[in-house]
This record gives sequence, structure tokens and C-alpha cells, in this order.
Amino acid sequence: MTDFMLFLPELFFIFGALLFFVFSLRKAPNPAGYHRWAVVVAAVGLLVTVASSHQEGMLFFNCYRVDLFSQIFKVLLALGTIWVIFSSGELKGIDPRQHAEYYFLIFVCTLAMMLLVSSVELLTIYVSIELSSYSLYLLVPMRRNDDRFSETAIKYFMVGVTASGLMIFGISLLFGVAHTTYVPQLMKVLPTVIAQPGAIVGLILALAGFFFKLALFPFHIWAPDVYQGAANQVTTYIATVSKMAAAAMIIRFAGLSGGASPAMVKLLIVLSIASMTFGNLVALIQKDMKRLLAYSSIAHAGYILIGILTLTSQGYACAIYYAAAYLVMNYSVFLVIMKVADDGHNLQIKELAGLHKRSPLLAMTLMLGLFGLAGIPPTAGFTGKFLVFAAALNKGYLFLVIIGMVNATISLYYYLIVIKAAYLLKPVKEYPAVHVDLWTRVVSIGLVVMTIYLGIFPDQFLSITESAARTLF
Amino acid sequence: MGALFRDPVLFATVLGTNLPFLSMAVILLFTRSKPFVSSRISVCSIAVSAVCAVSLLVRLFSAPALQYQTLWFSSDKLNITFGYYLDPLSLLMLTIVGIIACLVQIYSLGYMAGDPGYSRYYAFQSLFAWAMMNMVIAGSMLQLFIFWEMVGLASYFLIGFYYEKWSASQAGKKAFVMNRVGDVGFFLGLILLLIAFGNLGIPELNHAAVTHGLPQGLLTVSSLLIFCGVIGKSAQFPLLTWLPDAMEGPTPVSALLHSATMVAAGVYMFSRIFPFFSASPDTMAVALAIGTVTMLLSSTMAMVTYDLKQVWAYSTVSQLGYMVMALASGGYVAGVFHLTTHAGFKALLFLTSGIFIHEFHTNDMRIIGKKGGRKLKIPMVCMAIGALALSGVFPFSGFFSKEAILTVLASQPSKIWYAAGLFGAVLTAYYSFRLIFHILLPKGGIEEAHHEEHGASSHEHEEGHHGYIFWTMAVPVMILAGVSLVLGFTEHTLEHFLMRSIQVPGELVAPAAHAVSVAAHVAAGGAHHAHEAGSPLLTILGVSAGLLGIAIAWFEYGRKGASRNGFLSYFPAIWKLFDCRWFLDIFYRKGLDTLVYAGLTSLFTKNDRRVIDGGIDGICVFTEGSGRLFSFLQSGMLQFNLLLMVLGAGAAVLYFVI
Amino acid sequence: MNSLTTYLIISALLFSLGLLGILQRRNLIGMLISVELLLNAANLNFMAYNRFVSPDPVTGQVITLFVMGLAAAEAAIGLSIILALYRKMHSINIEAAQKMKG
Amino acid sequence: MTAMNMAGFPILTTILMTTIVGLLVIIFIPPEKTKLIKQVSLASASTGLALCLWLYHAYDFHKGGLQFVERVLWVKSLGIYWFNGIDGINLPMMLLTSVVLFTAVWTMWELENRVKEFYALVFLLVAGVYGVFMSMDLFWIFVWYDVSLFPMYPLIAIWGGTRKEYGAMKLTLYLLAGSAFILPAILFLWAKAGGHTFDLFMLQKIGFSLFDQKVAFLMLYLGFGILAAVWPFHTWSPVGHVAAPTAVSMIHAGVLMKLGAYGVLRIGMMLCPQGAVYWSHLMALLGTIGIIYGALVGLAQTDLKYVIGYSSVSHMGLVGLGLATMSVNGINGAVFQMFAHGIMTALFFSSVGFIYDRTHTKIIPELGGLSKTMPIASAFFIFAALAGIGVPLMASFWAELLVLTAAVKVFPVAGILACVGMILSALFMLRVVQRTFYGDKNPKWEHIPDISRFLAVPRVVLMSCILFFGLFPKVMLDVIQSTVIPFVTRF
Repeated sequence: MTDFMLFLPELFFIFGALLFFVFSLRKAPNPAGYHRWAVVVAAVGLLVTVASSHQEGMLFFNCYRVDLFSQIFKVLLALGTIWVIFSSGELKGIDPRQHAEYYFLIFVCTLAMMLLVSSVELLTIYVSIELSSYSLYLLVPMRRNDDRFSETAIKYFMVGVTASGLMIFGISLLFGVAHTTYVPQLMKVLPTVIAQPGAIVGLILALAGFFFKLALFPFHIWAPDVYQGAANQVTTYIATVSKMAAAAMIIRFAGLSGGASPAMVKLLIVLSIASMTFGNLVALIQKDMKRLLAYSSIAHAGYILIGILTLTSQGYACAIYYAAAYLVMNYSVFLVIMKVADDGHNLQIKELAGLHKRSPLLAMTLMLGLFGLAGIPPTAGFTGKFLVFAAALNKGYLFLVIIGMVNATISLYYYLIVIKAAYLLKPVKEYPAVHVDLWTRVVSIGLVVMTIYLGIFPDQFLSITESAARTLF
Repeated sequence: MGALFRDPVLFATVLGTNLPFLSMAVILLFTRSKPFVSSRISVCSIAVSAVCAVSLLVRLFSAPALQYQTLWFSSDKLNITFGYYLDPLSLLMLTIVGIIACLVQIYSLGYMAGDPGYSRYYAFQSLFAWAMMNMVIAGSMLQLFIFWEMVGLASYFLIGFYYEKWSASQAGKKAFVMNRVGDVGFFLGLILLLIAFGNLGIPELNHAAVTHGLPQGLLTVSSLLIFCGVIGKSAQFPLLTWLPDAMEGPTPVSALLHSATMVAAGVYMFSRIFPFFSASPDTMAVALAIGTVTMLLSSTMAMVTYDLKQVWAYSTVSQLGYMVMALASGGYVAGVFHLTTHAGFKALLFLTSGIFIHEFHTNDMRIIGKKGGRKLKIPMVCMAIGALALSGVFPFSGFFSKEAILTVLASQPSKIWYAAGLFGAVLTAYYSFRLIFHILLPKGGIEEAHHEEHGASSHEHEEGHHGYIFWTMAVPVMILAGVSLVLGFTEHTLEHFLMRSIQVPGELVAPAAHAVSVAAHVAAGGAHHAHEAGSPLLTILGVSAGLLGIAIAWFEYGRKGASRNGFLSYFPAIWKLFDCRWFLDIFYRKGLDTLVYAGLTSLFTKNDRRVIDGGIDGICVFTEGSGRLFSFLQSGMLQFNLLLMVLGAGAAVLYFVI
Repeated sequence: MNSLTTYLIISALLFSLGLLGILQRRNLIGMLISVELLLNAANLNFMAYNRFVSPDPVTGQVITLFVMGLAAAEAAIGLSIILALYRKMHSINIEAAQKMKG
Repeated sequence: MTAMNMAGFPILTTILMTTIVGLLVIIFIPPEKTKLIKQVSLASASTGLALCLWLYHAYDFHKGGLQFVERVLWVKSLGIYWFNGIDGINLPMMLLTSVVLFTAVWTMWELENRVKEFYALVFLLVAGVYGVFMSMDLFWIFVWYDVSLFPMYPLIAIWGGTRKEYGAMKLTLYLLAGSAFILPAILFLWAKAGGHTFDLFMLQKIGFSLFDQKVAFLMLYLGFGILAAVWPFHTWSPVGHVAAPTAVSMIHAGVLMKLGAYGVLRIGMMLCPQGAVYWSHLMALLGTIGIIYGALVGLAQTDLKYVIGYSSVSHMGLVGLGLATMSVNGINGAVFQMFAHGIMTALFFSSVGFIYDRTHTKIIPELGGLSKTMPIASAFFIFAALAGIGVPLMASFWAELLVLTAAVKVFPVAGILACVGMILSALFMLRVVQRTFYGDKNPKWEHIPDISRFLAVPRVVLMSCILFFGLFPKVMLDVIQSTVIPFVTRF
């Protein structure tokens, strides 16, 4: 019975997925009805996840661990899922006949990610990752036929399977070196064998799979195309929920490097710097809002990695905090994108012109979200950056932090361009009015409040993430 | 506060010096649009101030030097005090300032009547009076400096009073900036003293200088720097060109500020810390040289100009040069005495010139002469008195003071200074009477008798109509003329007054008075020399120098059939040299234009735009460009991207394996 | 010859071939097959390690089974996407798909 | 957020709250009610001013040290405290902020375009400024510092003038680039101190190694120096000022630039005294270059705001020089100069703003003869110019005196050059005054009425401030000194 309770959120999402599987079999689609159902399911799912957030225990022959760390991420995943589903009311980007499948795949994907964050067995991890990836492979091409973006799916798929091929090969090498695929065991064994080439190659290849999920340079190559090519809601899902899972996985896996192997840390530092710099620089020249956010997400992967590469519990806690903050802020921005481009087209930056008149609330949400992403206080994004930088400096990585800050300044430029569009530019042509319903208002205000609250009062949440990070050791 | 009312001296000091400020505030804040009220407020307050000044002089005539001071603020070890130092010198100067300011303001009632900026004029006049009086009685050098600057500020406003005239505002700016140049030296000197000595109280400073409380090097450097202030304010070489330009202001302003009082502030400051200066022979030598050069240079300039006010302006500069010479050669009393008499007769000259200018609407002496300047009898007589005083003719005041100076100069080891002084006296007399004869005996007589008659009658008419205006201008002039007549005879009293306070240490400020007493050896020596040992030969030489100048002027301009061109017109090059102020202005202008505007400023501006700002913009462009460059990594070709990814992983592996 | 090294070399070869194929083949089906090679290289590794070094004889085999299953699903998804692409572009050459860049 | 550790009423938080409450109230007022928004803004600003005046009055400078302390643990794991206090260095700055805010709000009374957003952003900005000045915790100092910077972007970009978008972007990016050095430096110090407190005074007790101090101070100096317009990081200042609307220029040049110098003093010199001494020659050099360079470049400008921008560079150079002397007089003078320059430059921009509002130009050659048509408005500018020249009996004179005294003593060459800079500043200020206000009546501006009594009020307030502290410098110096004297013992 206790086992059942431990697995409750996952079970619930299985139930949701099944429900929509059934719906998808129906002949006559009923998008509005599906949406209501999906919201209810996701809401209950969130409640269930929150309710079981203090569970602890092991399942499935100890290859499935339920602890504070995993539960926090499950809450974040469920939260992200309900937001995405909530915004799927006007799913114009996807054929109405596929809506049921869309919800089905979303639930499956969330389920897979929940499994992922609790997995402590390489096999489980692999299977969960694949499950979530497959859902996404299918979600991406659902976009209503727009020839410009038809190549997205195949690119995503190809990169994805290559990365997972690399990862499983890496895992096989790890298995060969350490004779185990159980993560806690690996953590013990790996430091002793890290000198072997097989271990290193295995570790790097395995990490490549996770980095792929997080879209870290140079494993980012799918991100811009997918962000741009997928339907807005799907992009939102990838940008928010999927990021959480990847971050969780890397945090869990980073410990594998066996204490603080200096070479490993150096590698991570290089990756982090490369990712930040590349993402921010290329984002400077983007015109498409989603593509811009894709590059921004590449940069943010770098920031998250700063927290992780400290390999201390403080660093992990900060990384978790950062990830959560990123979820909130990124969703704020995507919410605005989905609302402004509610016919499902790809939003160009210049289309935001005059947003402050069309919808002051959305404009403010956008501004706060972007300022958060840029790391301007008093938003959660700033506090997150502050925390990860603090963690890095505690390990003495001054140079890394300076580069991080310089990058933050660069990133501010393109965020300001967007804000400028929303607040300053006069629209060149008449854009349709933005329809903002009551619930969107509520959510927007909630996001704004959350962004600022997390930024100013980080203490409570930070203490939770700290205890979560401690469970990793 | 109680002390203020209990002590009548303090009360009179505070009231007298600060009443003008009050009047300025009232005028600026409330009565700007009511010129009549403004002017009355200002005149009344300055009259009260003058009365206070005179009564202080009388009351403290035989009293020891008084010092009041309170802590203004302190920072670290610096204690900046605010206080008054009432000794004979300051009382004398206070009286001069009060009286002349009062007369000038009364005069201005008529002169400025109908001017749109009447209220503003009186506000600035009050500002000036306030600043000047406070400067005179300042207890510390810093306070003196502060009001010195305020005086400069008032002068800036008053020179540029007709600000719609470009030349006026230009002249105001020039005056301020040139003064600033000197003041920076002054300021640096003060800072140096502040650092090394820590106290800027005037008596303390003098005391320390005399008792060798200051190292000689510091003394010399700081006194030289402070002397820069004198150079600036008293228009000494090489900063003398602002003063002639300052004549752009209304004539009463020229009279008050730029001849009688403000420009004398430099000389006053020199005499104020005379013991301090005299403790450094090097500084004294420099000052003597500068004073002489100034005196000669400006006299020559005065010889060629036809502008009434310009003549007096150059003359002022040269007389200031005399004063500096006197002080620099140790003639404390001679210098101060000349300052006093000069204040009287130069104000007189300017104010009478003002009457002419007001009447004929021109500054050109030839035109005034032609239009019948001599018909204005009272001003003509007064001007003649002033010119005689300036030329040092007995029994006018200038005679006594100039004799005193020449005597002091004669006592210098090198006779060259004396010779220069004599030569200057000749030139002074020459240019003064050149002007007088131009107006009195114009070339070709007075133009068109008929017209002149008409003019005279209309003048009469005007006089009747504006009698009030004429008399407000004439009365102060006559008073000053009277003063110029009698002031010379007060030499002994004044000398006694100045010397007495030095010789008899006061009970209240014993150390200070002591300081002065010791310092006064040089000063008194010179003065006594002048008084006691002044040989008849020197007197004869001095008087004959003046008479010689007048004679030359008569020969050239006065006598029948005189060429009225001046002997200098035979030497066009020299004429040009004098007329262009020895090319000093051109030199400055060029220097400023090439060095500052065309040189540093444009260089720095270009640097700012191109290098610094361009660098910043360049960084931005570079950043964006590198973004563009990196974006090629994200090519559309999938396999290129995959290759990148694999290479990345491979590089990582290689890094570890190797 | 029946040693771990042999298998490792073979799997490394498979892996390299797979990578090469992915990077070099322009045909999408070819690329998909190359990915399968990657997975098979991993499978071979698992089996080999399982046989020679693992203390527990099950792990590797289980993983191999899972990977095979997932590979099948992957191929199905991949083929369906390729099919969809083919319908739009009438080509399964990857060079046809390079509109999105920058 | 446990362990309440404060004595009495949290006056500082209340001052901060006046702006934040003002901001929130404005947010909930419908945008059409501009009058109400302005009234609310003014009320909030006046409350802040009143509280700051009270604070100034209540601060006991005989006792000195940190007073009105509020200290609450904020984030336990990192050692962040909500720690506010007042000492002699930030008290003048608080007063300055409140005065400038008050006058700025009043100055913008005629604003019609997007009033609500404007005032909301201004209050956000000023909340940041108050926050930086009152915080004694590095985290909060940095938070407020950034909070005070980013509203500049919309404020300039929306309501600005010449090349506003360029100026806004440049200014914002440049200034935030500065924080790219500040944040690492702060965290560096925190980490070197063991990573358990951001409390400034606890950090002060920890002796950082000389090397650490050098590194941290350099970063802090660069970071904050950008905001303080230290040469050669000053170019944002003229560009930004030219672009910004009046009130923003006032607040920005008046207060925000002081944040930079304050940061160097409060964080850099307080935590890294030895590092500061090590770099003091650099500071003096850059400060002196700034003084002379600013004045010289200002000479060639044709835009009124550019001129003032460069004069700010020059004046802030003086602040830098004062700080570099590391002596009581120098720092006293620097802090005093920060205050005096703040008020003065606010007056400058306020008058220029009025002129610009009426004539729609601030190009000097197009102006001219303004004294004829608007004598009072011109008088305000001329007054400010005189203060800028350093005419005695105005606040900045004392500051200059103190700074130069200290500078001549410590860095004689720099001190003498700085004195020479005074000539240049006189030259260029008077040049501007002459070209803008003197000269013949310009028919273009003949019909323009002079400034109204109502709009004159903020200018008069600023003028009286300059005069008051010019006549009674003791009122301010006693306060500053009470903190500076113990401060310099650490160098």
C-alpha cells in the first residue's frame, strides 16, 4: 500500500494518459471538451503530486527512488504540465482531430519525466528518457501543415536518436567498467576507475544524452529548429517541463563524476561557458520570438550548469532553485507568446509592438519574465543567478562568474529588444486585439507575483531545495 | 545672538556689512518689477552701511585691533573659521568702500534711470557691496578668498549687465575667467598654507611669517601663488587685459568696481598680509617687477585710445601697478595711501566721464569735445580736478600719495624702479591731459554753433526736465571732487592711524598685533622714509614729471594750432602696438583658440567620440557580429550540426584521454 | 579470440560505422539504419560485459532486450516521420531539409 | 526571517516603503486620472522627504556610527540579512535622494504621455536608490543597485528625446555591464569570508588577504566606476542624459551616479582598505583626467544636456580624486561633493528641462537671449552654473576645497591639475551661459512665457539647498565626519 502511495503521481498520470488514449479513439473530436478534461486531470495531477511531495522510499527493487529531490521536480513537472495544458485552450497550431493525442502524449511525456527524476538505475533512466523523447518526437510534427517547418521533426528525431545512441553506448561502457548500472553503486565505484579511458568515454557519452535534453552546447543543435518549428504549446512544453527533467537528471548524474574530479569540472566549465556565450551571442540576431528563446534556453542551460558543476549540495540546491525560477519565468514569456499569437503562428518580435496598449497585463508579464531571464532583481531569475554564482564562487570559480555576468549583460540586449517592442514600438500595422480571459489574468498575475516573491523571499524555497540536494549525497 | 546686540561694534559690523545682502535678497525676490522701490531699498541700505563703516572708523580710531571669530566648520584638523578682523587697514578700506559705493549708488539713481534692468542693477550693486565689505573685514584668508570670489561674481554680473550686447557678456566672461586664473593660484597658495600651516587667520599668518614660523620655501611658494590672486584681481601683468574690457559695464560700475574698490582688492589683499609677503624677498622682487611692467604697459596703452573710459581703465591698471610697486618695495603706507586717494579721484573721473557719456551717448573723447563737452561746467571742472590729482599736481590728493610712492621707490637700492616710476608719472599726466584737452579744446572747435546752441538749449531743457537726474549725478561727483582736494592733507593722520595700530599692540589680540608690529619694520621704514627723509629733490622731480606730461599734452593738444595727433602717430608701429594692448589679447585669444579649442578640446572630443565611445560601440558591433558568425554553426544542414555535436563529444573525450 | 577485447573492438567498429553513416549518409533511411548500428554496438557491449565481467549475469541481457525493444519503437517513429516528410517534400534526402538555420 | 533584531520603529524600511507603496498605489489608479497620479506621487515623495529630514535631524552625530539599525535574517543558508542602517556617509545621500525625488516629481508636473507608467517607474528606480543607500548587506545593495538601473531603459526609451533608443540601450547595457564586475566581486568577498554572511560589518571584521583585496577592489572600482562616470567609462553619461527626460536626468545625474561613488566607498574601501590604497594612484589618475577631460570636452558641446553631462564627468572626477586620497578631508569632501553635485545637477537638468519643454530645442546655437524672455528660468540655470563653477558660499565650493586640500597633500600633481580644471570649468560653464541666455532677444522665443510660480517651486527648493549647505557646511560635515574619521583609520 505504501508503495502504491509512493507511486501515486505517476499512476495518476498513467490514468490521464489512458483516458486520452480512449478519447483519441473516438471518431468525433471534441477539442473544447478535451481541454476541460485535460485541465481537470492535470490539476488533480498537480494536487496529487503536491500531496505526495513528502513521500520517501524505494520502489521496484531499489531502482526507483522517491525522495524530496525527485518529488520537488515532480511538482515542478506537474506544475509545468498544467500550465501548458491550461494554455492549450486555443490549440490552433494542431489539427483538432489530433487534440486527444496531443493531450495523451503530453501526459505520457510528463509521466516519463516523472519516472526519469526518480530513476536511480541507468536502465530506468534510459527507458524514461526514451519514452519522453518519443512522445516529443511525435508532438513536434503535430503542427498543422506548414511547409516551412516540416523538416523540424526529422531533424529533432535524428539528433535525438543519435544522442540516445551515444548515451546508451556510453552507458554500456560504464557498465563494463563499473559492473553495475545502479547509480548509488556507480557513485561509489566510479571514482576508483575514473582513470580508465572506458570510464571517461562512457561517462562523457552518457552525459551527452542528458546534455542533449538540456540543450547544452554543442548538443543544442535541435533546440532552435524545434522551438521554432513545433506548435507554440509544444514548444512551451519542451522549453519548460522538459528542461526541468533534464536539469534534474544532470544534477543526479553529475555526482557520478566521482567527487570533484578536476578534469571533469574543467570540462563542465568549458561547456557552461561555451553554452552561455554561444546561446547569448546567436540570440542577439534572432527575429523570431521562439527561436530567440531557444537560444536563450541554450544560454540558461549554461547557467544551470554553473550551479551543478560545483558538485556541492549548495550548488545543486541553487541549480534546483534556478531551474524552478527558469520554469516560472520562461512560462511567463511563453504564455504571452501563446496569447498574442493565439492563432498558432510563429510570433515575430516586431509583432509585439504596442502590446502595452493591447494588453497591459500581458506586457507586464512579458517584461517581468524577460527581466527574470536576464537576471534583473528583484525577480526570481536574479536570485537564481545570484545563488548559482555564489555557489560557484564558493568553489573559487571567479573567472567563470565574471563570464557569466558578462553574458547576462549581453543577454539583456536581446531581452530589451523584445521589451522595447512591447512597450515602445508603434505597431506598423493593425494587429488583432489580444484576447485575455479571466483565467489568463489570474495566471499572469500569479506568475508575476511568483516571480517577484521567489526573488525577494528565496529563503523558504531555498531551504527546501537544500534539503532536497542533501538527499543526493 | 545675545553677544551681537550687546556689543555695538559687532552689531555695527554685522549690520553694516550684511544689510546690502538683505537688500539684494529683497530686490530679487520681491521688488524685481518695481524699480523705484528697489533702488531706494538698495541706496538706503548702502547708506546705512556707509554710516556704520564711518562710525566704526571713528569709534575704533584709537582702539586696538579687534577680532571676532566663530567656527564655521571643521574637517579633520582643518578648522575653518568665520570672523571679522577690525584693524586700521580694514576699517579704512571699509570706509572707502562704504562711502564710494554709497555715492555711486546715488549717482546711479540718475545714470541708470529708465533702464529696463534697474532693479537687477541695484540687486547686483548690493551684492557687490555686501561681498566687498565682507571681504575687507574678513578674519581669515579663506574667508577673504570666499568674498573675493563673490566680488568677482558681482563684477561678472555687472560687467555683463547689458547682456544683450555680445561684447558685454564676452567681457564679463573674460573678466571672470582671467580672474579665475589668478584665483586658482591664490587658492592653491591657501591650500598649501592650509596643509602646511593649518591656519589661515590673517593675524596668525602674519605673525607666523614674521616670527619665522613658516619655512622659507613654503613662504615663498605660497606667497607667490597668493600673489597670482593679486595679479588677477588687480589686473597686473600678464592678466591685465580684462579690465579695459570690463568697461562694457555701466559707467557707475566701472567707477565703483573697476577702479575704486574691487580691483583695489588685490592691492588690499597684498597689504592685508603685507608682513607675510614681505617675509619673502623673492616674492617682493617679483611683485615689484610685475607692478612696474604693468604700470608702464598700461600707461602706454592709455596714450593712444580715444575711448574715455578706456583711458581711465588703463590708468587704473597703471595706478594699481604703482600701488603694487609701492607695496613690493616695502611702502606699506604709501601703497595703502595711494589706494585711498586713487579710490577717490578715479571714482571721480569715472563718474564725471559717465555724465559726459550719459549726455552725449558716446565714449569717444573727440566727439564729446566736438559736441561741446566743455559746456557741462560742473563735470568739466570736476574732471579737471580728478586729472590733476591723477597727474600728481599739488595740492590734489594724488600728489601726496604719488610722492610717497616715488620716495619709497627711490629708497630701493636699484634706481631703475624710481626711474620707471618717474617715467610713469610723465605718461600719466600726458594721457590724462590729452583727454582733458580733447574735450576742452576740441579739434576744429565746437561743431556748428547753431546746432550747439540748440543742443545747449535742449540740454538746458533737459536739465530742467531731468534736473533731478542731473543732480543725483552731479552731487556725488562734487563730493568726490572735494574729497580729492582735501584727502591729500590727511596723509599724516592716515599714516599715524595705520602705523599706530602697528606700533601699539592691542590688548585683545596681542599676538596678532605683535605680528604686525614686527612686520611693520619694513613698511614703517618705507613710510617714514617717505615722510621724514623725503628730500626736496625728489619732490621736485616728481612734480616736474607730472608737469612735463601736462606740458607735452598741452603742446600737442592744447595750444593753438596743435596737431592734435599725438607724437605717437609718427610711429604707426608703436601706435599699433599700444592700441592693440601690446598684442596681449591677441596672444591670449590665439593661445586659447589653438591650444584649448582647436587643440585639446577638439582632440579630446574626437577622442571621446571616436576612440572611447567608438570603442564601446565597437564592442557592441563586435558582439553582434560574432553572434552572426556563430549563427553559421547552426546551419540548416543537419549532418553538419551532428558533426559538430560528435566533434564536441570527441574533443571532450580526447581532452580526458590525453 | 574469445575475449572481451574482441567484442569491444567489434562494437567500437560498429559504433564508428554507425556514426560515420549518420554523418555521411544523405538518405534518411540510411541514417536511421546507422542509428540502429549505434544501438547494436551498445547492445554488443552490454552482452560482452555481461558475459565477461559482470557479477550479475542478468543486467546486461535485460538492458539489451530493452534497447532492442526501444530501437524497434524508435524505428517505427522514425519511419513514420520520414513518411510524413516524404509526403510533403517528395524526397527522403536530408539535403532537402535545410530551410531552418541561423 | 527570524530573530528580530531591531530597536524601535523601522524608519528606514518605512522610507523605502513610501516609494513602493506609491508605486503600488499608482499601479492601481486608472491611467486616465493623471492628476491623481501626480498628486499621489508628490504625496509619496514628500513623505519620503519629510522622513529623511527627520532622519537627518534625529541622527546623533556626536555618537556617530550606525544608527536606526534594522536587522533581520533573510536567507539563512547564505547569511543574507535585511540589514539597514544610517551613518554619516549614507545620511546625506538619503537626504539627497529624497530632495531630488521630490523636485523631480514636481518638475514633471506637465507630463501628459503615459503618466502612470512614468511615475511608477520613477518610484521603482528611487526605491532602488534608497535601498542601496540604506542597506548594509551586500546582497541587498546589489539587488537595489540593479533595481535602480533597469527602469532607466523604459524611462529613457519611452519619454526621452534625442536618439532615445540608442541612448537608453547604451546606458542600460553599459551600467549593467558594470554590475558584471560588482556581483562577482561581492560574491568573491563573501566566499573568501567563509560564505556565511553578506553583512557588511561582519565582513569588515574579516581581514581579507592583500591579494584578495586588490582583486576585489579593482573589480568593484571598475563596476561602480562605470556608474560614477569615471573616465574612460563615462561615455554613457552624456549620451544617456541627452536622451533622458528631465526628471530622469535629474534623478540619474543627481542621485544614480552617486551610487557608483557610494559603492566604491561603501563596499570597496570599507571591505578592501588595503586594496583601495594599492589602487589609489589609479583612482587619482582617472579622477584627475576626468576633471580636466570632462571640462575640455564640455567646451566643444553644442547640446545643453551634453554640456551638463560632461560637467558631471568633471565633477564626479573630483569625487573620485577625493576618495583616492583616503584621508578624512578627501572623503569628507567627496561625500559632500556627491551631495552638492547631486543637488546642483538636478537643478541644471530641471532648468534645461523647462527650457526644452518650451522651446523644444536644447541646441545652444539655436537658443540665445533667453534671459530676456524667461529671466527667472534662466536665473535657475545660471545659478546652477555658478554652483558648478564652484563659486563660494555654494555647497560645492566646500566640497572642492576639502577635496583639493586633501589632493594637493596626497597627490600634489593631481591636485594642482584639478585646480587648473577649475579654470576650465569656469570657462565652459560661462560659455554656455553666455551663448544660451545672453545676447540679443531671439524673436523665436519672444512669445514664450516665463516659468510659473508653481513650476518654480522645485527649482527654488534645490537652490535653497545649495545655498543652505553653502552657508552652513557644518550641518553636513559634522554628520559626514562622524563616520569618516573612524573609517579612514583602516587605511
